[in-house]
Amino acid sequence: MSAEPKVLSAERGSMNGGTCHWSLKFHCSGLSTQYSALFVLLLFMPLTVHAETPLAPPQQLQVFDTPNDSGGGLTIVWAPAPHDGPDVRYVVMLGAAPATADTPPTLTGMTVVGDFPSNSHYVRGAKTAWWTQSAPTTFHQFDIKNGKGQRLKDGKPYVVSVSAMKGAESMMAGPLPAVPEPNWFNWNQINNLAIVVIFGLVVLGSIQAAKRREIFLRRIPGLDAVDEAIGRATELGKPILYLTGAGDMSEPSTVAAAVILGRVAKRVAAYETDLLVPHRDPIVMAVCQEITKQSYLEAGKPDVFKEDSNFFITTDQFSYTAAVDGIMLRKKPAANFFMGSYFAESLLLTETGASTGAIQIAGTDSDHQLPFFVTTCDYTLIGEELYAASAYLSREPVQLGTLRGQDIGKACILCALGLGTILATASVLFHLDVSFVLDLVKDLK
Amino acid sequence: MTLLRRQLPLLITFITGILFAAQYYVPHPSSELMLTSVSKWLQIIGGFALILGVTSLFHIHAVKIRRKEPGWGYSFILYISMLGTIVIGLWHGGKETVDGVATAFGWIYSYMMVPLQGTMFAILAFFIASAAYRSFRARSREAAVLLIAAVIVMMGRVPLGEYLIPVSGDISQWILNVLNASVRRAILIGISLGAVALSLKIIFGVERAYLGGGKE
Amino acid sequence: MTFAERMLRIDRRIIFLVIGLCTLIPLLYPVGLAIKISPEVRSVYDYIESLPEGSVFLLSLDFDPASKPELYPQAVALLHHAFKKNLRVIGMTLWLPGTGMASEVVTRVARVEGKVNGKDFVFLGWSPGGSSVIINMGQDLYKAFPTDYNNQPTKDLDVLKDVQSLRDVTYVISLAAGSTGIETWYVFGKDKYKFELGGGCTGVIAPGLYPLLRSGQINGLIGGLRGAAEYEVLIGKKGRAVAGMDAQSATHFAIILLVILCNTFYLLIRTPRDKAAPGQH
Amino acid sequence: MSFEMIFGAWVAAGLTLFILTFLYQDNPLFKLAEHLYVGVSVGYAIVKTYDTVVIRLIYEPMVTQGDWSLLIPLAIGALMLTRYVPKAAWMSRIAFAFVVGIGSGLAIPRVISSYILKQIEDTVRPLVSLAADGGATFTYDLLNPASNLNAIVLLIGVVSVLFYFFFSIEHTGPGRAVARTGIIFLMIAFGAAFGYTVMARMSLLIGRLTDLIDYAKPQYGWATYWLAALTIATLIALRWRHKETEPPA
Repeated sequence: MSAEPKVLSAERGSMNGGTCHWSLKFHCSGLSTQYSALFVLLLFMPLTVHAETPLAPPQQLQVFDTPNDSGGGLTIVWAPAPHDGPDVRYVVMLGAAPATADTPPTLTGMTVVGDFPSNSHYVRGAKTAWWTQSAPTTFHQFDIKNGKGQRLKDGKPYVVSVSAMKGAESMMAGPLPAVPEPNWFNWNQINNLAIVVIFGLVVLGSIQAAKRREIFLRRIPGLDAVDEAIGRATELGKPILYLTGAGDMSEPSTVAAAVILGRVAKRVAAYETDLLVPHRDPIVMAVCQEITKQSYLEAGKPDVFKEDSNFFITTDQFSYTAAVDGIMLRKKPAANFFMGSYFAESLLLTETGASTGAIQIAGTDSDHQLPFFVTTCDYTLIGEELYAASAYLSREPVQLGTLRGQDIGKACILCALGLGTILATASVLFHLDVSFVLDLVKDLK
Repeated sequence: MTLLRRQLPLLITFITGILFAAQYYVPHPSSELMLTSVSKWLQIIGGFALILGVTSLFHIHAVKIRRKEPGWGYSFILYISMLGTIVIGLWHGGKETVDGVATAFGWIYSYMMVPLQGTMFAILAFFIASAAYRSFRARSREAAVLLIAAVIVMMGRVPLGEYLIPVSGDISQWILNVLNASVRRAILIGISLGAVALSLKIIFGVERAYLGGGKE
Repeated sequence: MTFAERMLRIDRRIIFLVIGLCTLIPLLYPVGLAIKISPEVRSVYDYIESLPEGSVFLLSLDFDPASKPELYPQAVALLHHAFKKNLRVIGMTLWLPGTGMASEVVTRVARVEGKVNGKDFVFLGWSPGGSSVIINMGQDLYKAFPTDYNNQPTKDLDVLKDVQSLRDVTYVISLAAGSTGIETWYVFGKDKYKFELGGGCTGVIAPGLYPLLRSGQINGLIGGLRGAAEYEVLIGKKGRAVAGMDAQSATHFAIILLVILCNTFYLLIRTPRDKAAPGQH
Repeated sequence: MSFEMIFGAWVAAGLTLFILTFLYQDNPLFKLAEHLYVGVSVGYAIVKTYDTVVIRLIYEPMVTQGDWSLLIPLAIGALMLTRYVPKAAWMSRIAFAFVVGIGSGLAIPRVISSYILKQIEDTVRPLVSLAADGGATFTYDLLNPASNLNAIVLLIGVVSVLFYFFFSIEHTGPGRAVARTGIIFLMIAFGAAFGYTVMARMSLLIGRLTDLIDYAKPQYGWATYWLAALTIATLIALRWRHKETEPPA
């Protein structure tokens, strides 16, 4: 664990040498909302121990810095009690710790930060994984967080108390001190990191394997059509339009679109067809200029390369669309490629393209725009197929191996889905706790 | 020197990639601070990149005007509207309203940008209809399924449809909430594997096409 | 070329014309098709109905001109209702680009209902800070908005008499086109200052807000143009949204009709060769 | 009504109609509106970039708060401009490397969190529910997305579509059946999303048309009518001239 929680258990004795177990009886009913003032008042009232009531102070109370957080949080856990039920409430109070360690903490100046029925707020209900839980799952857990008028300062000591209340009766444990602190690692997300590492190794491993032997690749119709489209443009002596989408260079789909542009440009160069690549993002434009230049070089046609084939229009969504539609209507490209991420402009582009009779090939990971591409383009690369496209076009071992790695990843996810469903069903049928497995595939923060 | 040219960009990608992947796992405020400041950095770099873009735009249209290509007059209009907006915008310090009163820059926004944008967007209403007419044909089983689902959901969304076929509202809710959700989920999982694999390859320098270097 | 073939290759401009007319005609001459009122819209209406005269009603118009088609009619309907019930109306916005439009709608509806600025209603305008504006208003409304949109000091306004902070507001409705809106008002406002909260939103973000409705975090939700139309029906003032719903019905059915027609023509000309041809995928 | 509002209404109505002529065919009015739009939007972007980047992100923090760490992005940004100097052009790659590296790094854990783990978490559900008496029961209410029947449908959908995306195995035998199911699911989802979007798109058109109807009112000087007449006349004139100049086929 990143930071050993500073635990001071009520069982092990608190600062003033003993736990304060107070049982209080009060006869005024209208006060229930004004806890803080009330408790100050109660300090001066005679305390009587109530023996016959089953109400007991919270046991095994622990207060510590909330682990795996960015600071400003305290976590309180305590054992469940036999009296837990809808009519018993737990009240959590927070206050600043006394200036010197010798002074016993008092209830003066403490405020109520939590008030809830005693059959709620359990460790198992808190959104943490089993490997970061600091108490058994049946224990109560309450987190004091920043926000809602509450400001906990990191590094500053606080005291926290928890009382069980039933009607007018109250039993308190604490106050116990603790210091909120920020942590350097979120252990709840270790499963995420593990997936990154394992998947990374799988991908690198399958790339190595692909360098040694051939890997089968199923047919992707849209990609077979790329050559056909370029060929037709050459025959008709018309240009080819290639769009890289709305994303910037930090989006993987844009990178994929740029990589595919490289493959397409290489073939276009071989045929000496005109290429038009209007852009919305200047950085993507600059990168694509480099890529196109390189492709023409590799195709042995550096002399036909035009710097202007990649050009910038505007960053604005719809004026870009208007301009590209204008290009489609005036230059009548024979083939339109739409790769990368798209928003509402997708249909405005593809419908105009369809009206000019161009062959249209789309590839996007914007799932919300897929319906429009599928209905208006001749071929559509759906989702992950966009990422498969560069492998398909290049047949390089590195790309093929990556695809293989992705397939292995999908197989693992399918297994996780199957196994998870079986376990979840079993847990209902046989009343089992399967969180030790299911937590592994949970997105915990 | 060539080593520097080739390896330095790859090294930078590696370091920044690892650093910002690791940032996710660190809840400490300083990691949050790193993220916010680097997002500001990226905005600044994007600002410089805009110079590249505008230069390209200027160049393309300057060529058109110089060569008196067909439609060069429009390039002229583009220049004037761009320069006009810049001058007026800078004059008002980039503010659309000052003390609740719209500036000339605000006027350009409300009476030019907004209607132009809104109308381009609204053209979708026409295109969605013509796209439906062209492609919703029962050419195959898949196409038939697509068309039926679309018609049911369309029925379920308007009063007249609910009036004619009362159950269409419920069916379209079910299709959207269950069937559509499952497909979206599967697509998202597939995409993310592709995106993560690509990002990993970039960080480890296996994929370097984006540098335009090819197999240099 | 047979008739069916010709119809399949129909000039798409004819389709455009059909869609254009199907939208324009109902807007000019609304029919007012019966609209089923959904419970989430009714609960907003019922809550406003139940408010006593002079209660403080805050309408936050958190959208920009891009979402005007859907949210503007909602604002009009809600304002009509609130003014009819003689509530004290406070208008404001958390979205800077929407300020002018928000001010326009509040003053326009108020004029129609014969209400006086400063006495029956006020438009506070926009203040920077997003969610922190709500927190500031919860502490002291006059610190968050020292003056209203017309630069009148808010302290002197009749409409804000006895209103110190959000705690004195009875009902808040946020008309939201995005994430700064209903959720923000819930998290930073309702949770703490204990007013009742309702919402209105664009059709696109509505599905994401239903969880809030189910858990009671908002007491009602007006979704998209459809929601606005339902509200217009409830207050008995059929306006743009109802006309818009007629247009919606007309265009939807025009499209469905077109699809049916094109399939009929398609089946007519389909030859065995075509049958064997695979679909797109 | 103020002059700028009336003038604004005329400009807005005119530009709206000019863009709509695009539905008829490409014509000078659309070209005019298109180029005006591109020009204004680039100008707007430049002004906004100046305001946010130059003033708020660079000038204010550096000069008033002395935050000199901003020299780093300034330098990286400047590297991008080396593209204009052929000898130093390679240095612009450093800037690309920086941007792409950050993007890739940021993407990996976040994508896994929200698109893989979160999606698996939501798909893994028990296929039976806990009954009131503590036993197991099967809920089959289709309208409740959380019912057991829907959990099964959801699982079938996710598995079959995910299977469709396998690239390195041939879709034959039982695999073919699964992939076909996946395609059917895909098509239903696409159809539904298409149908769902129709409403939102129609609202946009309704919004534009209500604006045009507003501008047709006398207080705006019947702007829409005059401009619509002008637009149609121009289109007819253009058509006529086009016929004149075009040689007979």
